[in-house]
Amino acid sequence: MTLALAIDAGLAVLVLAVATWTIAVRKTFAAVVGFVSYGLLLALVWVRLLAVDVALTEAAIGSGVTGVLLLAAAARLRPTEKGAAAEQPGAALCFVTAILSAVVSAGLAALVLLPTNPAPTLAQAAVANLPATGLGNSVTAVLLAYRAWDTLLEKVVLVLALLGVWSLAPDALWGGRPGPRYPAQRDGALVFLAQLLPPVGIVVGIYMLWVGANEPGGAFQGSTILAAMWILVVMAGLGDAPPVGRRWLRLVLVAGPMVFLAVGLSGFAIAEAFLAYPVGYAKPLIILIEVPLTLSIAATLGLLVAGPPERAE
Amino acid sequence: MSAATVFGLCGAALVGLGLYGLVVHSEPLRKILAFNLLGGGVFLLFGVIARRGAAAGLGGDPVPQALIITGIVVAFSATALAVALVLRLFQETGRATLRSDAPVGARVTDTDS
Amino acid sequence: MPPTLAPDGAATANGFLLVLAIVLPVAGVLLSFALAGRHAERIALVLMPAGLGVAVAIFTGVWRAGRPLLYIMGGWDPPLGLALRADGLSAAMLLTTAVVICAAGLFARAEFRAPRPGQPEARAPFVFWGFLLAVWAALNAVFLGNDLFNLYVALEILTFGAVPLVCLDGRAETLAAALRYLLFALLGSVLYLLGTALLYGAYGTLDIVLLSGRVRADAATLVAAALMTVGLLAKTALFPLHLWLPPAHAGAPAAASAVLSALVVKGSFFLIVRLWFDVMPGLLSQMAAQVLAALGAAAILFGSVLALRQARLKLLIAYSTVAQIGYLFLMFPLAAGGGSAAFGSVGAWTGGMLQAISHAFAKAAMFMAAGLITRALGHDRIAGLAGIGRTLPMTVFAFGLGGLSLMGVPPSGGFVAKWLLLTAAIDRGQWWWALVIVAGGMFTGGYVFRVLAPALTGPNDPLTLCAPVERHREALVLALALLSVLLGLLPLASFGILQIGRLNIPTGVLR
Amino acid sequence: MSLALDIFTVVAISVGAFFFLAGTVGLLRFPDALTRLHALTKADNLGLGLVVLGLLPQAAGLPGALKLVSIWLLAQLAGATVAQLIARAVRPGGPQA
Repeated sequence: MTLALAIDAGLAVLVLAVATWTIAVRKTFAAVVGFVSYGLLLALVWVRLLAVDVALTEAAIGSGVTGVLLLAAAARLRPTEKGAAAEQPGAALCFVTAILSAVVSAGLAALVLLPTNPAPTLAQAAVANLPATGLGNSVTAVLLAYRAWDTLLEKVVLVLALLGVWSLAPDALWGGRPGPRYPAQRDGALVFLAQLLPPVGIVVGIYMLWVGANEPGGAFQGSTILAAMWILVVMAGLGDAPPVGRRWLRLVLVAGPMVFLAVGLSGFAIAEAFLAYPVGYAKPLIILIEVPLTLSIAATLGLLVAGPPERAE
Repeated sequence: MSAATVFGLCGAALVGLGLYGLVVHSEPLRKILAFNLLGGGVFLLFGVIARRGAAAGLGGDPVPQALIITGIVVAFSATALAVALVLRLFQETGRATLRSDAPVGARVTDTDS
Repeated sequence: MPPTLAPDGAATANGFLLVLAIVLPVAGVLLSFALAGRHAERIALVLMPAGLGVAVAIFTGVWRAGRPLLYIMGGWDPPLGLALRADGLSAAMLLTTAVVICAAGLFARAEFRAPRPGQPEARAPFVFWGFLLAVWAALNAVFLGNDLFNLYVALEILTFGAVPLVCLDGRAETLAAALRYLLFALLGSVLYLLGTALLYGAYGTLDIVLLSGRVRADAATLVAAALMTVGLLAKTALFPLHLWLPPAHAGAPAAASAVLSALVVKGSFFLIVRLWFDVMPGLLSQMAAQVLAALGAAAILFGSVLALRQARLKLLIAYSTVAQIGYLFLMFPLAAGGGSAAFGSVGAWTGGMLQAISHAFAKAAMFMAAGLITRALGHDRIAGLAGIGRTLPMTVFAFGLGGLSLMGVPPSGGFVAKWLLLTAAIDRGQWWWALVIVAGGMFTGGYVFRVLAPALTGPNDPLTLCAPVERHREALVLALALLSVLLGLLPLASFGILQIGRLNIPTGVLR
Repeated sequence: MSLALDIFTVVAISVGAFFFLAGTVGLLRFPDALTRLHALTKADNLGLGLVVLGLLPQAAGLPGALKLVSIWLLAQLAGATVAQLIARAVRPGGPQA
């Protein structure tokens, strides 16, 4: 038991060290690298906290896709680094902020050390209602049954973020292709990887989605892997991002939320409420929602990384 | 002391670190990084609460775990939008800072966070 | 399933209206995204009357029943599931939002016309209509949400809808303003989320009705409340967290500025009110309330002085928003803690909310008027406004009416709001807030006069305009300004609807 | 039998961990990027390989074992590709192959 605690403490110290380095290091690019390792370490912490679903999400989205996005941005912003480094904040501001941040941390730490006993939980309620959802993974049940409304709204957040990113395009380039065009390399190692990995990745992504009903995994984690495969293909120059005006692309992007909304509305007619599933049909309906959702999320994540349209079609 | 407490303290410290970075850094990309770091700390604190709610044969309360997953996705969306704004600003002005390009009369002071 | 039904009672029969209020604009966003820009405007124009109808139906439903509407999502009762709940305050805010959004939409048609069939999709109209609907959906979700985490998601939709509206024209200044706005908003949401997590850790639920019955004055609750309040203040742009607001609101297109200034900042303010008066009634200490009000007073003075010094009309109006937000926070020390001073607290609370509503109409009218003036003159320099009053009398009249409401001149909604706050301040013996209200009114008069004085003087010959100004757009602006005045003519008792469904309210009657 | 397998697991994972340690020391101590890369890829290959090998007896049935092996293969593939890319990027001629 104490050995496990020592490992946990070591992990916590490592997380803090990497985080401090990320904040303190001078070069932006180095800070982003620090952040990616911070995310991977956090994923380990989630495993230690027995939250494997969260660990998968953290590794895939919190560290993985966010990392790609930030690395690409840091690389493009390199020319500004010198000028920005000259704008050091004043010592007084640093000092006051440090004190305030320390107070917040200390307050939160005190709350951590003074836990409420017994800790309130909805675990029993979540488990007791699992049979009605036909699912085995209670986290998936929270996401797609008990609190499906949250998840539906969060899909809207993703669509809006993409619309927001696109809206930054200059007028003349509207309808063009997002992001830079990566040159096709004929025999690079990346090309090799981009040819070999996607079939495997697609299988793994679909597996993640499927297994999410009963075990850790689900639509998000699966779709992140699909998105990663797509990003890999684009970066190797084997494919190109589609123009943002394409009808089929728009349909792919909203298919998931649309089906989700439609199933939710059908609850008025075939079940007792909005977003309710009729008895016995919960699991098939949840899978009906999750399949297009995975596709839509994958496309949205990939395009969010690609950025606004930058090239005429 | 349990694992949950250790990671709870870690989360508390991460929140402070993230807040510090968010206010002190002047480069927007560094602010975005700090925001993500801060978010990680917040999620961790929430995760500790989930862990402490372990019951009914589960290793943790699934409700906060689901909320954290939603939160991670929302944070990613925010990061994507913010990064796109920074890059666009860089394309327009050749700079990626917020200091000197406020409109006339907006009176930006030193503390732009 | 655990016996967890909200104490208001079971879901109400017309509760499905609450779902429609959010789902209609959400469906609009998704549809216009899928069907491409040509249809975006048409979809919005169809949804506007439908959404207004739903808002009216909810308002009359709450009014008639005299109790809140409740809807349980998916049949899963809180705390495991989520509920939507419309009390009197939500109903009033829903209606205000619907009216302002519809006016902004009709106003914006001239600038964001859909491309003709055969032409390619254009960026600005596609984006504008999408985000207008998104902001509407988000505001409705904020007003109806009954779960603190669900409200977090709603707040994020609000932010993601509002930020791109700021930089719709793609200029460097507006991009910087949008980025600054986004960074403030993100800091705000992460603090809010942290508070939410702590509350869940303490009570095992995030349902507002359930929380209000369980909440205790312990360390975790107070820290959570403080973090959430600071986060929401950053989004509401209360002094000294207002730095992002003026460039953002002044840089957006007129219709978007109107929505941002009139409604979007009220979304986060609404949640502060929910937090302190519904989630944790009685926990707001006089000290904390005095601090909030002091920040409000500072905002009134600081915003007004800066508004007086602006050279550009839209920035002046934006700084006026900073000042008017300050008034909203004067209600906290005056309305906190019911008990013996029940009347004062109900009066101050009503005054604060009425200020939010009347400012919404007045400020929307003023930003749209500024948009018309800018379009007519090709600029918005205050020094160059001479003669505009003769050329666009209806617009300038509407601007003036909005200004009167902000000043608190009777009869106007702003007057009733400020009068209620003023009498509550005197009732409570907190005369210093009365001084702030009076001084703020004089400052407001100063900056409104700074615009009207040049506008109403000048040459007799009509100005040559850069672009014609459509009569119906002028009429829209005037209608909004008149609404903010008409609020002041309603009998005081009709504001009793704001009290319906308040949790743990003092039983006071509005005189 | 199960004791022997457990001992095998402990030994294999310990040796794997040692390789990781050696690789990390190399990463920190070696003079330039190419030699560091060398140290790191060796650690990846052998270290992870041994850890997976050690875990195989503990796997839950054939599917579990297959998953473990595919993790090793995928990590190999990714490690080899990234090492190639980094090596090209630091070569004096620049990133172009």
